[in-house]
Amino acid sequence: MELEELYQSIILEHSRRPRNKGPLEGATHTAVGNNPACGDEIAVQVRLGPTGIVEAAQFTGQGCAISQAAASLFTIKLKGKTQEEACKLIRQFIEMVKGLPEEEDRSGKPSGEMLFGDLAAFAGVRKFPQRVKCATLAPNAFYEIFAGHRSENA
Amino acid sequence: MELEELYQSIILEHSRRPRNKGPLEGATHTAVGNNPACGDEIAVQVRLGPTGIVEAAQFTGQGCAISQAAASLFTIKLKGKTQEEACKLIRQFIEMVKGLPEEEDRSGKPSGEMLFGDLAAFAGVRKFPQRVKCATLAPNAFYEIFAGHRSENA
Amino acid sequence: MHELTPGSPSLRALFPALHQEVNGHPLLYFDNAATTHKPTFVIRAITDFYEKDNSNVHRGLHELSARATASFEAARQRIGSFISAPNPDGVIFTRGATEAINLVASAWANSVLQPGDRILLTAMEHHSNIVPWQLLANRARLSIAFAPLTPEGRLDFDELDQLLAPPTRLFAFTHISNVLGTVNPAEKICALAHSRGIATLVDAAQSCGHFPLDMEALNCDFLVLSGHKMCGPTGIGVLAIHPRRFGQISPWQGGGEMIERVTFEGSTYKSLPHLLEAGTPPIASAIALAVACDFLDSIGRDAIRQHDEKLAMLALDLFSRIEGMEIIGPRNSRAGVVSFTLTDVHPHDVVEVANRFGLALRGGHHCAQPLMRVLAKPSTARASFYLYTTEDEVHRTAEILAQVRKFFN
Amino acid sequence: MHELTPGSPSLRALFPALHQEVNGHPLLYFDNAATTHKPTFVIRAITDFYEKDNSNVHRGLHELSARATASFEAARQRIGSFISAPNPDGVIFTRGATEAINLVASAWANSVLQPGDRILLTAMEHHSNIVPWQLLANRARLSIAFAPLTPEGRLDFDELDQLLAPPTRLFAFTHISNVLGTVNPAEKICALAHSRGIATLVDAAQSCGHFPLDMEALNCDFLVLSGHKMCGPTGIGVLAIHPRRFGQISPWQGGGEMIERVTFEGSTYKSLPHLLEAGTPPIASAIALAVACDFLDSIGRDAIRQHDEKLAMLALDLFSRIEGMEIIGPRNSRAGVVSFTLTDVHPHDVVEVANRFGLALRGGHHCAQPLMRVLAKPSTARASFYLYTTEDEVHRTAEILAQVRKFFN
Ligand SMILES: Cc1ncc(COP(=O)(O)O)c(C=O)c1O
Ligand SMILES: Cc1ncc(COP(=O)(O)O)c(C=O)c1O
Repeated sequence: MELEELYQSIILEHSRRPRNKGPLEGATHTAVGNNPACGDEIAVQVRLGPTGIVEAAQFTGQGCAISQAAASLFTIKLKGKTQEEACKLIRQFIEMVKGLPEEEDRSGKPSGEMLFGDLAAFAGVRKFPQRVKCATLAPNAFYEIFAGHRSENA
Repeated sequence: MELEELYQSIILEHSRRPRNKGPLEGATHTAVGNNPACGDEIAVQVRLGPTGIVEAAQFTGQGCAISQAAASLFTIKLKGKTQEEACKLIRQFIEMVKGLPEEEDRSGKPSGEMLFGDLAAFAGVRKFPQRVKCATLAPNAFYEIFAGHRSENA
Repeated sequence: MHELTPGSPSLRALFPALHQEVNGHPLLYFDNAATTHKPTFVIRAITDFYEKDNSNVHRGLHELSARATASFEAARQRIGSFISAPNPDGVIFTRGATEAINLVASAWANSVLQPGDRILLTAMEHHSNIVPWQLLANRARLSIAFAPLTPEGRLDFDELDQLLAPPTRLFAFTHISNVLGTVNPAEKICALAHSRGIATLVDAAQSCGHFPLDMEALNCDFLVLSGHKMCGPTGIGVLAIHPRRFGQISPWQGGGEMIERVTFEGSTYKSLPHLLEAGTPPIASAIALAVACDFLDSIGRDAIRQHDEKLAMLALDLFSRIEGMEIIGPRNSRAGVVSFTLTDVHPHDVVEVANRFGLALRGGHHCAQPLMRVLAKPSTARASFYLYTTEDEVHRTAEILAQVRKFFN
Repeated sequence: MHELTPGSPSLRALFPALHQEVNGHPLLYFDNAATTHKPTFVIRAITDFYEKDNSNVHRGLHELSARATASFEAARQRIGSFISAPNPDGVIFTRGATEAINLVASAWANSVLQPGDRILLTAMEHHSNIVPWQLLANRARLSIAFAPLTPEGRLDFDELDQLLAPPTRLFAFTHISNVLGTVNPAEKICALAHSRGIATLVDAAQSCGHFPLDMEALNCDFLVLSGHKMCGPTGIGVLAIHPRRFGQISPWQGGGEMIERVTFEGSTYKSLPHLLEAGTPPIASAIALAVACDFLDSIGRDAIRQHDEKLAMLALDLFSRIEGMEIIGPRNSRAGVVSFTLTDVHPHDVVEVANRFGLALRGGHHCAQPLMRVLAKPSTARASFYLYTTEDEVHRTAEILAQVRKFFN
């Protein structure tokens, strides 16, 4: 297990300079993610347009490199998505970082959109089970907004 | 450690045919001894004469050979004693079965009156620490009567 | 381990404590209802933990802590599967069966039962399944009733039927009596109670190491195990909670591990199982208990049960030939616990003399004083068997008891 | 064992868990405030018990039970002498420090404190010394206050002086902070509280394995130890009660061992220590904890204390040369616990990267969230030392932290 598997350069980069950090003007929804193990807390906010499209997403709060980078990347990825698309993306992401349900395929290959996007950088998290909570802190909070309830606690 | 050290013939004899067992006519004092470890309970009774001399002592209740024999022998030994003499005898007995306080002398020799009397049969109890409570069940109850309070719990 | 059969020399070889002399005789350990011996695997699991993975759980990201946490949580899963717990989140590690029952009294019954409600126990309960309820009943103004027994020492089902009715809200009963050897039909009882809306607690302290246990089938609300009576270490036990009660559990002990967020003003709590596991748990013992489960399953709990019963029937037969012997409890379909008295010999003296021959019996009230009063005996002697007990040992025990008889004649 | 000095190779040789590689590097175990490793003597004491004396305590007359009971009660005496407890009857075995504090809350404070009374804690307490009091305060309508800290992280004695006054009835405080490394002057504090009729509980979880402890001199009402933090097993701790409180203790958990007489109608109880030890205790762990006491005394607790402090001062010096390093807590006369943060690197990431180099640190709130809020940090990283830690290990740790710094730059 090499450190670079976990701390991919894109993760380090986003954790150093998180995008869309700070309160969101005209936010329509807010949710909070809380990791009791370390006391970290992230608040996420979105502004939904009249047709239900995500117009903007931002976050506030402290956390480790993994949770900050995930929050930062998701604020970018979610923009322009419908709520249904957003939910699907988050579910795929959570499946990826927790490892695929099929025991056979543990190759670590992400699926669908994430195969090619920046979010693929989080594929290494599955080898660090104690960090799954970090990677899913912000995504789970976003999911709560879009699905109207908390997603399965990662 | 041989069984005969604990179960001296006089002890076995008294446990088979306990003396002075049954309620005491005209008893002036009663006390109860209770061994929570085994649930045994012995009630002792005495009749004190006008000058404070023990006129009679009896006991009721079930228990093991050791506790029955001790109760039986004490009902005999206490008769005719002043309360002070009774207390002293009981204290000596308890010291004997618990072992002498002086670490040097563990020869097992009882002292004073008991050196020669039937109570010397209980000297072997000190080698069976779990049975000290049995040997002292009735004596402690008698002590409670004569000293007006419970003796140090053996 | 698959070819190991109960009572076989190869199985006995796995228990170091069995192979010793007491007062110049080979140890005959017949006090298994008090605690069982431990196989090398279980002892080794403790040593391994302290020599390799030793670390605190849940709080750390470093390697040792990750390993300790993974083993500890795997132990919870393993014990859940051992008893077919409907949800491993309801598997709580406690100090033993006693603490598990106290936990239910404090964290469930105390807030769920209302003044006037009745707790039903039986006349054959261990003090650990009586005193917690008496303490609670005093605090919370509840009443307690005791289901009576038949002369043979089984539950009286006619009476029980009457008592499983308002105001009874909880029936807490032992699966196997540690004095009588009676096996209560727990599944049938729980079904009856459940159909009447009465919660059930099954004290499986005496059955957990001897019987197959299936909490799904039992369908009880609370199931209580004692680790040290099932080849596990002392200081570990289990409370299994049925998911239908998860929402009714209040915080119990406060401290690290069980909180979500603590402020000067107040705190919020984690969900089960962590809610009920404040502070550093007995990590090594929990892990070793899971190994005990593996061991027992490798022998087969049905095989253990049959072995126990066979030995009990042999003991009943051999013991009853001794003059003045009175055997207590049912004559058949019973567990490997045989209590008895010898006329004119107090149980303490039976045990003392037996010990001189290397035989470890227990004498006393067996933490069941109310039952003793029903039996009208201050105490009994007791021989209890386990998977390593042999028929030959039962024969030798009967011979020793005959000698005890002679000694006091 | 007399020539063993802290940090020496011969002492380290006694701790099997130290001698392993993690991620290809020799393990650097710096998480001793969470739990310490165990010397061979302690592990062997557990094995010995299960291989030889294994039996239940207090209830049996047979040889094994007599041996187990004698060892268990000797362990109580030994631990009493280790802390100079005024009376060994006040030495109660618990699961750990957390349970010991909960016990005091339930079996003493719950019946002795009155609505409106105040419990005083400090802003540097572990959750285990906060949450039990919050749960009690809610139930019993008590208030809680937190004694504040100076900027350096010590108790503010002017404020403390004000708070040690009505309606405060109990002051429960930690001897050593598990985050700041602050050593509170427990003897002085207890004397002050005592002079004002305020009871004291000293949470010695962090000091029991590191410092000489003398309960007679401390003159506290309750003293709490954590076995696994003093070379002992997990699942064992101690509550020591001052004899002046014996008469104020109510029954706590109910069950076997703690009763005198049980009837269908009610029960009477034994006196201390048995009153508070219902059920089968963690027998092997208690016996092994006494062996840990022997071991620590053979090294000398003064020597351990000096060793800890020397390492802490070395760490303060070396760590503070790292860019962006902020060290938390007092600069001098402190315990071997050093918490710190690195600018722009989250403690989780510090610990993760350190672990890749075999270094076991802890990162998080250390079960002290209220203190974290006072420090205005969501979490810190923490290095904590013990008698087997060497100066060389502290040097290597500083080098690794410098590499962590580099990794995130
Ligand atoms: C029926 C029964 N319940 C409860 C207990 C208490 O178990 P533990 O020793 O684990 O507290 C025992 C054993 O003593 C028992 O036999
Ligand atoms: C100051 C302090 N108090 C209490 C505890 C809890 O101790 P235990 O793990 O024995 O319950 C700890 C350790 O986590 C501690 O550091």
